[in-house]
Amino acid sequence: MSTPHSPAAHGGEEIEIALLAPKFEEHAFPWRQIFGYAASLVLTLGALLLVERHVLAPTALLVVILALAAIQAGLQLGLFMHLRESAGATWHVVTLAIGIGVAIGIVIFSIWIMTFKSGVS
Amino acid sequence: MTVQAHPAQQTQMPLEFRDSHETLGILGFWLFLASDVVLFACLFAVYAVFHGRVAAGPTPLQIFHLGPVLTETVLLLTSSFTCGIGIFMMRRGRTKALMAWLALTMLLGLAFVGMEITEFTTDVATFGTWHQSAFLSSFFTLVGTHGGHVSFGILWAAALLVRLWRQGITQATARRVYTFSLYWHFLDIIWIFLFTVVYLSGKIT
Amino acid sequence: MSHLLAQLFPPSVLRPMELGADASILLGGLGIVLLLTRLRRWGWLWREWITTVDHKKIGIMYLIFAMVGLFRGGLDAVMLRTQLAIPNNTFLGPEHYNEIFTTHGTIMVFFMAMPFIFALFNIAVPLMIGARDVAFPKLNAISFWLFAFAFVLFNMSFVVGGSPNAGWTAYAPLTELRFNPGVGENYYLIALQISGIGTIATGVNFLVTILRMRAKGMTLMKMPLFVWSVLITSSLVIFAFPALTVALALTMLDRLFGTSFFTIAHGGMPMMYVNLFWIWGHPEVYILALPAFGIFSEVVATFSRKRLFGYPAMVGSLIAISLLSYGVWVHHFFTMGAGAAVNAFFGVSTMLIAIPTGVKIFNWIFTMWGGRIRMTVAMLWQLAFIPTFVIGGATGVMLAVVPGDYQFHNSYFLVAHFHNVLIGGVVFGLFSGLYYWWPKMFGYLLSERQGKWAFWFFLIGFWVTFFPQYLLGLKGMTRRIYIYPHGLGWSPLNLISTLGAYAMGIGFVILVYSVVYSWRHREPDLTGDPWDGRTLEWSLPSPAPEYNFAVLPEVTERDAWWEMKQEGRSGKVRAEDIGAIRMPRNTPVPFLLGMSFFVAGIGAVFSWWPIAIAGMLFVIALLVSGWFEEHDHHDIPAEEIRRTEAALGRLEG
Amino acid sequence: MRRHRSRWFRFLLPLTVVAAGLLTAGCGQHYVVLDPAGPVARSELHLIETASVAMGIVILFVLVLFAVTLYRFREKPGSRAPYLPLWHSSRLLEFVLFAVPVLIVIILAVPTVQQTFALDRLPPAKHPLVIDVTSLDYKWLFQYPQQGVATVNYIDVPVGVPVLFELTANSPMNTFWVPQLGGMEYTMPGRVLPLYLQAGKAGVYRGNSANFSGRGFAHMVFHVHAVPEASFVHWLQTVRQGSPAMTMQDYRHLIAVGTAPEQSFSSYPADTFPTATHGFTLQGGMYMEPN
Repeated sequence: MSTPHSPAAHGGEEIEIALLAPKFEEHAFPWRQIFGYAASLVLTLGALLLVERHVLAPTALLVVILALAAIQAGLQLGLFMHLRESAGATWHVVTLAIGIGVAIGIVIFSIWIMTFKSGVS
Repeated sequence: MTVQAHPAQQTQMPLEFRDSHETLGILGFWLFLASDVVLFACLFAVYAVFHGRVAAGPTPLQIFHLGPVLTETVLLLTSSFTCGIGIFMMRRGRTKALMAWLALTMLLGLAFVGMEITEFTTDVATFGTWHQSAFLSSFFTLVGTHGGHVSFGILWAAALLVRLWRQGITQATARRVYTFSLYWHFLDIIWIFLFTVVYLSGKIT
Repeated sequence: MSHLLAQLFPPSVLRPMELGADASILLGGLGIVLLLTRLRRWGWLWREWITTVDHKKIGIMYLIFAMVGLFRGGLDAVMLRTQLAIPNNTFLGPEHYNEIFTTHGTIMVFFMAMPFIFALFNIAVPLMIGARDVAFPKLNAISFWLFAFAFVLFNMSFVVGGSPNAGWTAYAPLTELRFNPGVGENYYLIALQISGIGTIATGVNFLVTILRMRAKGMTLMKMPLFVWSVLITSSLVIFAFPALTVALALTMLDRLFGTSFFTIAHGGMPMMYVNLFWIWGHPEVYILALPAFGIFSEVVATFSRKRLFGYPAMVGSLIAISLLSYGVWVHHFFTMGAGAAVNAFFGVSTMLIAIPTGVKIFNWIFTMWGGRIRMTVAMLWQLAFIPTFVIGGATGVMLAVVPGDYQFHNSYFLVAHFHNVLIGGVVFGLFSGLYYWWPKMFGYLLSERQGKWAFWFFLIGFWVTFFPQYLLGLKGMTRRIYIYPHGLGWSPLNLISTLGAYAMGIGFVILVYSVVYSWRHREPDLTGDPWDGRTLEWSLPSPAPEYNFAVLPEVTERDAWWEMKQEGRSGKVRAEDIGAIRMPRNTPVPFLLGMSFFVAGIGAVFSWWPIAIAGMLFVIALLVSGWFEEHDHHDIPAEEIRRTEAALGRLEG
Repeated sequence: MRRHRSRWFRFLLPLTVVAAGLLTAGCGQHYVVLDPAGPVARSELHLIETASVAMGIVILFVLVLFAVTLYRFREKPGSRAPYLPLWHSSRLLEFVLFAVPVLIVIILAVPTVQQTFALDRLPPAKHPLVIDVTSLDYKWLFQYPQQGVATVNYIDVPVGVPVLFELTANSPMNTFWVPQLGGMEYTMPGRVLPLYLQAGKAGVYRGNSANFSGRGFAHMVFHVHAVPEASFVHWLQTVRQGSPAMTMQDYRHLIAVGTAPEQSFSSYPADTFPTATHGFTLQGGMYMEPN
């Protein structure tokens, strides 16, 4: 035994979800990054234009720009943050998904709770 | 310190994933980010509830100027891109290029923070402090928390540059640069939502 | 100068009771210092404890703090009950009473229950999953020292500056500066913030540990149930605590930096604080309860000599409880007028939690069915838990019935309910775990005889204290009142309740006596497996060596150690399997980091900004130095491990 | 064996004594929550009773099962109970034990949802008496916007008439609670929350706050005098003729920290309660002392 045992990480089973199977491939030229950058610029400017031009009713507009933001966030996660990369287990994806769920819940429920629909009529 | 799991993939795996002990740090950092998502969600919830509570202070329409905010957004988006290129270079083992792109990322971050501080000081000079209203309090806190995160990232990047300069790309430094990149892209995502929820929707209606 | 003195020593800290406590702390502290000097133990303290990154030692240190917290929180409870024993009592004035119930609640939740569960996480989890340490040993030590210094900071409040007095929930706008001048509330905000950072780090640490460091063959569905409960609890921690961080931070901004979040002027909205607080607060209940459920699951199987009944259902219900717990927080403020739709939604979601909880209760009972139940102290706490928790849970469902809650909210019915579940669920579980794992921590058993005395005093005292409080709630008595008049029919019940609290106090005293007695009359447990245990920690000697496992175990079955024993295998290892082991090295950084946060905290509490900034600069300096740290581990040579194992009689042949 | 029994007995004795004590202590008539004096409190009590019965059945069932298990399978020499160390699952049993709680939750959830919505509405075709309630440090201010009078720490209400309380605070939060008339609602600065209650029979009902608001919180007590309509009209006249008018100075005096005796005022300044704000949020709060 030349190398000492690391105190950590000696197995456990790794759960693989087919969809989330790790990928590490990289192109010779940073196409992904360039595409991601261009896409986020387009999406940002697009959202800005939509708002400046008031193309939709306020609520619809809000929904659309939120959707654009979500797409952009997905691009960042996928293209820049190498979301699918990991040493086997895909736990960070599961955890992130729960975190996002909790986050959305907090925002939506807080707004709902604080709008006070109460009233003796 | 060699990897036990996935010996088959060992050769294809990027440096930062080769040592299973180092990968614990990557998973840990993802979990921290997931936790930070909830922190920002709470601040967003506060902002969403408070944005109309302007009391006697200014309204969102009065204080938001999309011009400078758009510049900030582009700065941050670009820094996210340069950071991504940095990782790309790291995976190709090019230390100098990595350091250059990382330094560029840091400078763009600095420019972003500088602009934000300028924006804040002008706002305070024109409209008064965050004491004025719940809206101003939540606005400054939400945006400021993000700015604080970015500032911390700049400090982190500086430390990484020193370490890279001394040691080059090793398993340990690669892992650290990689977690830094996760952090930096994450801040970019938060900013996208800040830009949308705070600034853009402030201009709707 | 006189202004400074008035800030440091307002009248509230100069009351005889406070001065008496100060004197005893001073004397006690002096005694400890003298003792350590006399025994020349300072170096030992520094090397073996303060700079340690060993999860087993960190667990023991958490435990010590938890016990001190239990003592102070319990003393507070006894004083509160003394004041309420008779109508129109003048033992405590209103300010004093308010401060004491605030510290009672805060300490019991943050500085007793939390460190207690973290103690058991640290002591048991790595051993149970067959790991040599947690994923991030240094971070683990940092979490501990942040907690420890936050503990000291919070407990300083009654010595200098004044105690917080707005209840452990610290609802705005009562915490607003205009209604709550002085620094007392700052202690609450800042101490909880500091320990909260450590708590999130602990959550991340144990999640990674459990997800990535299990022994070979230990799939998720072969993990001991306590490990499952820690996994779920840690995920609750990382998603719930940020809400508390935000609630506390915004209140702090309101008080110290003039923002208008929860103020009643300038468009502030106090209810948003309540909302954020309970977004954290309800999952927090399960952060405390789920580990206790995990302990019970281990204890009940061990002392029934039987496999746990319905393992998959137990795991499923843990997950269900944790997910549901994010969606029920409004039941803490049904009466804030959020509307019928909101209330109905959250009322029903709350009731749903009863389903997985009921599943767990039945599974524990059926684990005992067909077993051979041994009445050890650890098992007694488990047995007391079932009826107690069922009743507490049932009153919880009654509180979830929204129109019923309109009548019960903030009454003594509620007080009785949450003590019923928090003591009956959490504290009983922690005591059970304490007795169960004590031999693993220290290598000897606690006195069973005295443990039973403590148990009966505590249990009977518990019911005598809290059953009358349900009735008091129905009689319209509301929580946090320091005085009540004659003629409302509250007096006899209050008196009985107070007597019960004294009995619980006696139970605690017996427990402490028993710990001291058991230590002085200790007989080393050489087997390492005094309970005929089922999980991997019992395959090790007690206490386990620094590296835990000389050779990492391989797991094939759920109750891994039980299976090994069934197959006639021992915990012994072959000398030739032993290799060098890399272990993390001791470091003073966590301690110094805690101290820097403490300095920054003091600065923030008193708004002495230069000190606060200096403290934060130290924090940053220590963090940055950590980024350059490279030699954070040391290698134990195989020969040394062979010697250690041979001395423990654990080498085969 | 004998020693064993005496030990159990030692613990049973104090338990019995305590239980007896509780029963005698419980014989008073002061269970205000269980003694409703109006339709709102009564409907809430009905639900409490339903929940109590359902929960009582659950508790009883679990306790019996628990006791039997414990008695039968405790370790003792010569135990004849079966020992099944590997028995760890039973589909049927687990399904039943899952289904039963589900059923109970459904049984409770349906009336809960119905009642929650029902309590949010006034009974139709009745004109409510409106009382504006402001909690102050540490006293209650009541204003009758339709009648123009105001009181401190007590109110008179006519029997059989629904009362719409509009609740707010000019201090930290409290809750407005008259257990015999119905459940509580928060009083919050910067918001007005509605609460509908009704007295069904004449009497004096104690009301208090359930949310801690500082050093004088224990003294946040008031009384509701439910009287026949004729007496109510008479009382109004007495207050209008015999009591002083509230001035702004009186109001400032009231919002200052301290307790106060019961008082009556024949009129009050208009801007002391946010009228016409019912049901929506007040911008910026209404706390006096502008700064």
